[in-house]
Amino acid sequence: MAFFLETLLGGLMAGMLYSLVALGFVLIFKASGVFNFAQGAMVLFAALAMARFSEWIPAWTGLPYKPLTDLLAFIVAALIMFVVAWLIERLALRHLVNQEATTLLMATLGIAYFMEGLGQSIFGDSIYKIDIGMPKDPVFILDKVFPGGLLVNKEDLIAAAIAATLVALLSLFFQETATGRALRAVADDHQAAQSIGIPLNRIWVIVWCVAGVVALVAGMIWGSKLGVQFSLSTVALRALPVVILGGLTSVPGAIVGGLIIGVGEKLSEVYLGPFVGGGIEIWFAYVLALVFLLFRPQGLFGEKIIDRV
Amino acid sequence: MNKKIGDVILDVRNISLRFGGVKALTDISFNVHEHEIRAIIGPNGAGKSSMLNCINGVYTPQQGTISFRGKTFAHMNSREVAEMGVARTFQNLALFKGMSVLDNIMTGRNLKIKSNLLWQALRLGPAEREEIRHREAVERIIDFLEIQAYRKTPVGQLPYGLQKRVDLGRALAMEPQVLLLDEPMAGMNVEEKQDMCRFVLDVNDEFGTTVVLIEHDMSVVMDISDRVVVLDYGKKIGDGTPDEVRHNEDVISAYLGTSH
Amino acid sequence: QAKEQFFPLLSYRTGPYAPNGTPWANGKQDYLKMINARDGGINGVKLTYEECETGYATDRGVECYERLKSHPGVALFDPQSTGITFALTEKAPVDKIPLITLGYGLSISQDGMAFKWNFPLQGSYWTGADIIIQAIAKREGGFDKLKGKKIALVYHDSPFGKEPIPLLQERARMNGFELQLLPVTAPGVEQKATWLQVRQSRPDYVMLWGWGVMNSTALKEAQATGYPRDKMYGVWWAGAEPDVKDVGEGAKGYHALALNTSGQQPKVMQDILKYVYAKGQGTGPKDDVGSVLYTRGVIIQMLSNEAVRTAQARFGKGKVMSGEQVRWGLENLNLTQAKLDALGFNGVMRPISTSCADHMGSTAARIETWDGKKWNITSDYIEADEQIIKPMVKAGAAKYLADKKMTPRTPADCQSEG
Amino acid sequence: MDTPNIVLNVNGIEVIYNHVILVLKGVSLQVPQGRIVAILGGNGAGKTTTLRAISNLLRGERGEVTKGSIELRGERIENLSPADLVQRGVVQVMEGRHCFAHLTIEENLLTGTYTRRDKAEIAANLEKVYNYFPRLKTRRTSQAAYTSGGEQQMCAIGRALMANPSMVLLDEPSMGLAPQIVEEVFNIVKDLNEREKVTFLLAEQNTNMALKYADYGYIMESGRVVMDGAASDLANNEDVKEFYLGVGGGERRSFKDVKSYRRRKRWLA
Amino acid sequence: MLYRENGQFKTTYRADQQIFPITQDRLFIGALLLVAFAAVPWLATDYFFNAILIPFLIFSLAAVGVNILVGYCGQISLGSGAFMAVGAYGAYNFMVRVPGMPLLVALILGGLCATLFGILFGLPSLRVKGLYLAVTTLAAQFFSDWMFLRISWLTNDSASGSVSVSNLQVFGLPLDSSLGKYFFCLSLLVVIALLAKNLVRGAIGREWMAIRDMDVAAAVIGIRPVYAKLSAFAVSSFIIGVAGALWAFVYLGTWEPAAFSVDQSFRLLFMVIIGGMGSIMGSFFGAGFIVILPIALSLSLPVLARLLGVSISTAGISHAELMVFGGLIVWFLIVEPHGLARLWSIGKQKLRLWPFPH
Ligand SMILES: Nc1ncnc2c1ncn2[C@@H]1O[C@H](COP(=O)(O)OP(=O)(O)OP(=O)(O)O)[C@@H](O)[C@H]1O
Ligand SMILES: Nc1ncnc2c1ncn2[C@@H]1O[C@H](COP(=O)(O)OP(=O)(O)OP(=O)(O)O)[C@@H](O)[C@H]1O
Ligand SMILES: [Mg+2]
Ligand SMILES: [Mg+2]
Repeated sequence: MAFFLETLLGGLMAGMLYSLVALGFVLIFKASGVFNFAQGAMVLFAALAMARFSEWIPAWTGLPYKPLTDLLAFIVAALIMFVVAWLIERLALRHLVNQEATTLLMATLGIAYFMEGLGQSIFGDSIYKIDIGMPKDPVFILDKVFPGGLLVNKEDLIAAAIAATLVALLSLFFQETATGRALRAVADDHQAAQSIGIPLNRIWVIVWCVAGVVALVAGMIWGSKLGVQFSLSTVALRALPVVILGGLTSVPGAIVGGLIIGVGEKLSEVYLGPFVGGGIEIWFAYVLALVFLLFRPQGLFGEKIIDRV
Repeated sequence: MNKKIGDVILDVRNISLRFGGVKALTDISFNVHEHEIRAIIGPNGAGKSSMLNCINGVYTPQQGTISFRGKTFAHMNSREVAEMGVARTFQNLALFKGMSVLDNIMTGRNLKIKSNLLWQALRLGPAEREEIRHREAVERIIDFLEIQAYRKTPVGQLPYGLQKRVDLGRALAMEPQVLLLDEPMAGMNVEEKQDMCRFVLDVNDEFGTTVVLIEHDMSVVMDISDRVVVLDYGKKIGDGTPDEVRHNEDVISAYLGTSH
Repeated sequence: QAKEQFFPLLSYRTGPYAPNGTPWANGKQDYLKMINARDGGINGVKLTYEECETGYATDRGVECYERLKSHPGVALFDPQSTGITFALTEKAPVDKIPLITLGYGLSISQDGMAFKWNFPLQGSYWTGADIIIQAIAKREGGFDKLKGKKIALVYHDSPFGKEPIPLLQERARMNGFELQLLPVTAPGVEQKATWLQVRQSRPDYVMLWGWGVMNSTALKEAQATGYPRDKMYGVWWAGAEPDVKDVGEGAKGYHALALNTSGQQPKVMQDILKYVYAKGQGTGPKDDVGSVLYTRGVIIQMLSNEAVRTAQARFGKGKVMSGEQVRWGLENLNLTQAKLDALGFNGVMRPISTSCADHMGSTAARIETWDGKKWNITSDYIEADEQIIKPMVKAGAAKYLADKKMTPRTPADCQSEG
Repeated sequence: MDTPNIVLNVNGIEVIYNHVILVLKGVSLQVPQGRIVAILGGNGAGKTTTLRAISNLLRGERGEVTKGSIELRGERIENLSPADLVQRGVVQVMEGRHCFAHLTIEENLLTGTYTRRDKAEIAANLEKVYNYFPRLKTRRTSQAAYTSGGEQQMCAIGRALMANPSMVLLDEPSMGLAPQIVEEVFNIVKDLNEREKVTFLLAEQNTNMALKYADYGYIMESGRVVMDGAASDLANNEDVKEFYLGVGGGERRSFKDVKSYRRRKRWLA
Repeated sequence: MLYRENGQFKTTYRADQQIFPITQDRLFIGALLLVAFAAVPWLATDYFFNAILIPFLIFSLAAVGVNILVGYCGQISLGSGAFMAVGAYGAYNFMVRVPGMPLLVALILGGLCATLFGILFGLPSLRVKGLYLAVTTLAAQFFSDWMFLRISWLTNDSASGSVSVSNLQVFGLPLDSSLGKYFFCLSLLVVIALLAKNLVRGAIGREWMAIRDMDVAAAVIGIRPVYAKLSAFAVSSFIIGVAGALWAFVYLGTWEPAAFSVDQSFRLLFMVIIGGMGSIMGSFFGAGFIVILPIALSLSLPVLARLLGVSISTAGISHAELMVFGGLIVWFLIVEPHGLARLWSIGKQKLRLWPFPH
């Protein structure tokens, strides 16, 4: 029982971490109809920037106080992500207004390559460390109830709290503000949005900036877990089932999807895995998402896919 | 006029259709005789397109039945309807955007193609002959609609009016017994409407195709249709010959206004 | 034509394994540069090289191989990846170019009678696994103490990670311990479930058979689930700085196999610093010189060079060797301690001597332990158990030959190589 | 015709789609302040293309203006973004409705106020549009994709009006609308034109209506302007009567008798 | 006025329905085939065959398969790597388990295995659409990765999960020279591409495109979405499966599941989108672009750097390669979102108008 609960908890935490990455996908999709495959690369890029500046800033300025230099590094990294967002809009998206979803998807893949190359040539391709003082050692709760207690991870708890906060903020933003409405309009029809005066260019820069910051937060947390290095970009692949299960257009869906996928894949690996040789969690996550989609093709909270004649 | 109006070919009985709280159709009944041109008119959102969608199997009405040549269905599946010989055009153009005019119209003949996948891959003998046979039929339609010049143009690049013609061509390629037309003349000027009317009348005359027509241009409706159904917010408020409808008080107040 | 011996360098400086691939590739390149600068090559034959980026992908590796294999004076290939090794194993015999796979590749290719062109120098996964079990047994106080113990293998879910399994199963049968297999999907960024299982089944030891990000993630998860790091033993591909550096203190006590030492003290490293870095020609950052994987790269290149030197001694000093001749050199390596010292590798590695039948040359490794800041060697050399490995290699090689409908080399073939 | 200020001056523009398809071959037209100008012409004449060129929506269709100039109140606007134009008060109602499918009718209308900040003004505008089109009010909470064709058309027009434009480009506003709504739309146009001095440029197939309400008309054929003149003059032109109004030779001919001999248009000679 | 269709009147529909109705096109293709079959073997070096031409041919074949599904039927798939793997391991099993199994038959059987797998993972497409479907096809990808690692029966109980084939023969001739492999792949490609072209311009091809463009309208004219989608999955995965088997047998020789990883799926999708969705010709362009460009970059960037006198580290060059590759993808999409094939046809259209610009 204790072990089941631990697995469950572990799954929930892992799920929250996925949601953090998934959020970036949802944000851009919801606001521009672009399925941004570069999200993984953005996470990597942002984390690299953060990791390197948190080394460089103390070296350059001699500031001793670590939280302060970390904060500075975060700010610099965020600014860099703004520049990246601006460049992506200027150089790529602007010229691809009103193109089909596949074309845009492809373009984001090109952007992903570019950013992987650029990130590693600016910031280096070794393993770097982000140490924002997240506690690494386990804590045991409820040791009265269960022998040995229940293992939880403080680091995961903090990460989950950050993810939840971000989601809450972004949900609010999308819900009723005029800009949120405009973003959804853009996702539906680029041309019509332009025709009524929504400045696509500016909107896209804003959205990509926000996505950049979300990527930075995700990169910071995942980076402090995994170390900052190329493989960080592959966490995107683990976040994809979360995105579609929750619905491509739903911010809260990213959280719920994350929780379901996290719990589902951990339970399956732990309880089913041993019978089939293990290593099933990744495809199980996708199959789980697929099963949900068979019942709701637009994901749990996604907007209904409209086909009408 | 020496057209022979035949028996009832399509009989719609007590159809009701709701979407959540919206009552798109409420207890609608009407019939269509063979060879006639039957118009459906009514204000925007009256449920005209929904009616066609029900006949077509795109929507499933909550109540009511539809009979086709005496066979009665509660719900029809699109393919069955197509196999029975019902074709239609769409209000919001539903052409296959990535394909050429020729290919679009050729899809209309897909039901009639018999050769299997392997033969099609080899494209030898019978498969090729079959393809050519259908091509000839489609070329006749292209000639008839006077769109020869655009045969190989992707339909997405055609102006709106020509797209409507291709839509009609695709429906005609099915050699339908009943043709459902959803606002075929919207977005056309008088000259083009005349063309379109000519196509519809020719099909009706020469092949005896029954036509169900939705149209907002009253002069067209009054001129070419044999009988008219009038819908208003999901209810039927009139049914009869153009002249009867024109003088129906309900219809005038709900739809025609005073100027007609 | 200039006298140049050419070394194609397959490497990966991009992709998920770049942090590990880069120092390895740097070591090889720096050693070549150093030999050219210090000795003017091998007996006057200049050493040239070209690097080709594989990104750890098999198909790109094959393309690199095809591109570089017909370069004049090509000596040998070091594919730097298990997958590429597999693909090249089919091609090398046709092109008559030897492959060296130091510490990786197919374990059965140790058998030179079956695998004429493959050289898993210094160790294979089977020897590695065996050494770890021995080390654990020693710690427990004898093989009989292993009975009833539980050892988990947390492995990279790929041929690389699966290679040791047959040996471990054999060992488990012999020594009566229980083997738990826990695969981790590549690249290994998510291991929560794996470590929950470890926590549940509480194995006495965990063997870590990972590469790249999988290693550091495993250590962090071990920390997060409270599994004692000093009960963890990693293969030599899980025992370099990138694997532990950013875990830092959290990995304290973790053990791994060591094929070589690390550090800048050995003479060869000093020479590299002096002849290459001091002139600003270093391939990577100076601080990385002497790191574990860097040192391994240097060793690989040194062994390649020595194979050429050995071949030259037989086929003509100062000549450019063909692939076949280098192969002979690889098969007749004899690096005694004295020779290693002379080469500047004192204490770095074990003497090695190969033969026609044995393409590995040395089956010993030590254990190193991470103290939170650096790796320390904490054991003597442990020899893998011939008794177990030999029959397995023989059987495996025989099956391989049978599947391919090939016959083994004859002893005459060993002699007649010219 | 006395010429008040020209707001919009299109000067010999050429438009090419996809780098190869030449569609407009030198189109010039002027729209005076506070007037209603109609562009008439058959299918494929290039009306939509002209409007897209003016509102700078060509790029998304992979078209470009290669020659000529477009001036709004004396300012060249070819390089402005569509949003800039809306800022300057020019709004287009696109052909084919283009409502935002996932947004409700009301949200659709509200997106139209993106450039407006004044809350009271927005509320008033919304009220105004609901007054014009009561049908929209009853369907305000439905997603646009699930409303009927005509409702979507009303929504598209209403959305443009929400921006309080000074000039509206209307592409086939009457398409798919029931007769009394068509009349209503044109009344709205007239009303806005007279009371709020909004300028209109409309491409329209319903020539009858267009000429009745417009001040001036241009007739396009295959990418060129072939005729222009005051609306009343055009309405009396024999060709226009025959081909656009369907009343050639005096009285309206029934659509039933269309198989008669077809006369060639004079300007195609 | 070199390239004109004017004056070439077709007197029969048969003539009009040829694959290449324009004489110049026919000549061009004929010349291309002549070059491929006769001239290239004389000119190409071993490296060219092994590292460029053979991968190009095999990926072209796979891209044709992916294009049928993605480009023609509109079902975006990221599971193509899995279909390749199933083809490869399927053919492998027939090879090693059935004595005397001819290579060609094994390839076809491998393709059929992929077909079954494709249909199975195509079933969700009946309900799930668009990007949702694209992501769920990754299930096929990760499942196959796992399956071939875990189910040792499929790899003939090879301990490590890597398998190999050798002594390949076609009609009794050994398939060991680069030239032989080249001809083998080329012939298979030409035949399959021709069959695929026939399919896509025939009735079933129109059904696929109809489903892609507007599925509700397609249903109304009597096209069964189930049949159209599943047949696209079947045909496409068959072709991809054969390509996968070729990739394993002819190019790699020995392989592990990672040879068909998710990267391969992405690469195939790239090829189709960059080359041109819904164009068989585009598959070739796309394969050329994706196979050849990275190689060309890795060959030319160091030279370029030397010419410019900048010294970039080897790692720097690898990163620059990534950046240039990514940049070029975006640039091509901006120039022509419909892919290289569309660029090609615009080029032809210009040639047709030549010397007039429009
Ligand atoms: N995106 C496009 N790509 C290529 N050609 C196009 C494109 N859009 C329009 N065209 C071509 O431009 C010409 C003019 O089209 P346009 O839509 O401007 O006509 P229109 O006058 O608005 O016609 P309608 O009354 O039918 O709407 C047509 O021949 C059409 O084929
Ligand atoms: N799929 C649907 N979901 C929800 N409501 C729908 C759906 N289809 C139609 N409706 C509603 O049903 C009503 C009737 O629509 P329909 O399209 O049949 O009207 P119509 O008579 O064709 O009008 P128009 O002349 O404007 O085309 C409308 O109010 C519409 O919003
Ligand atoms: Mg309708
Ligand atoms: Mg138009």
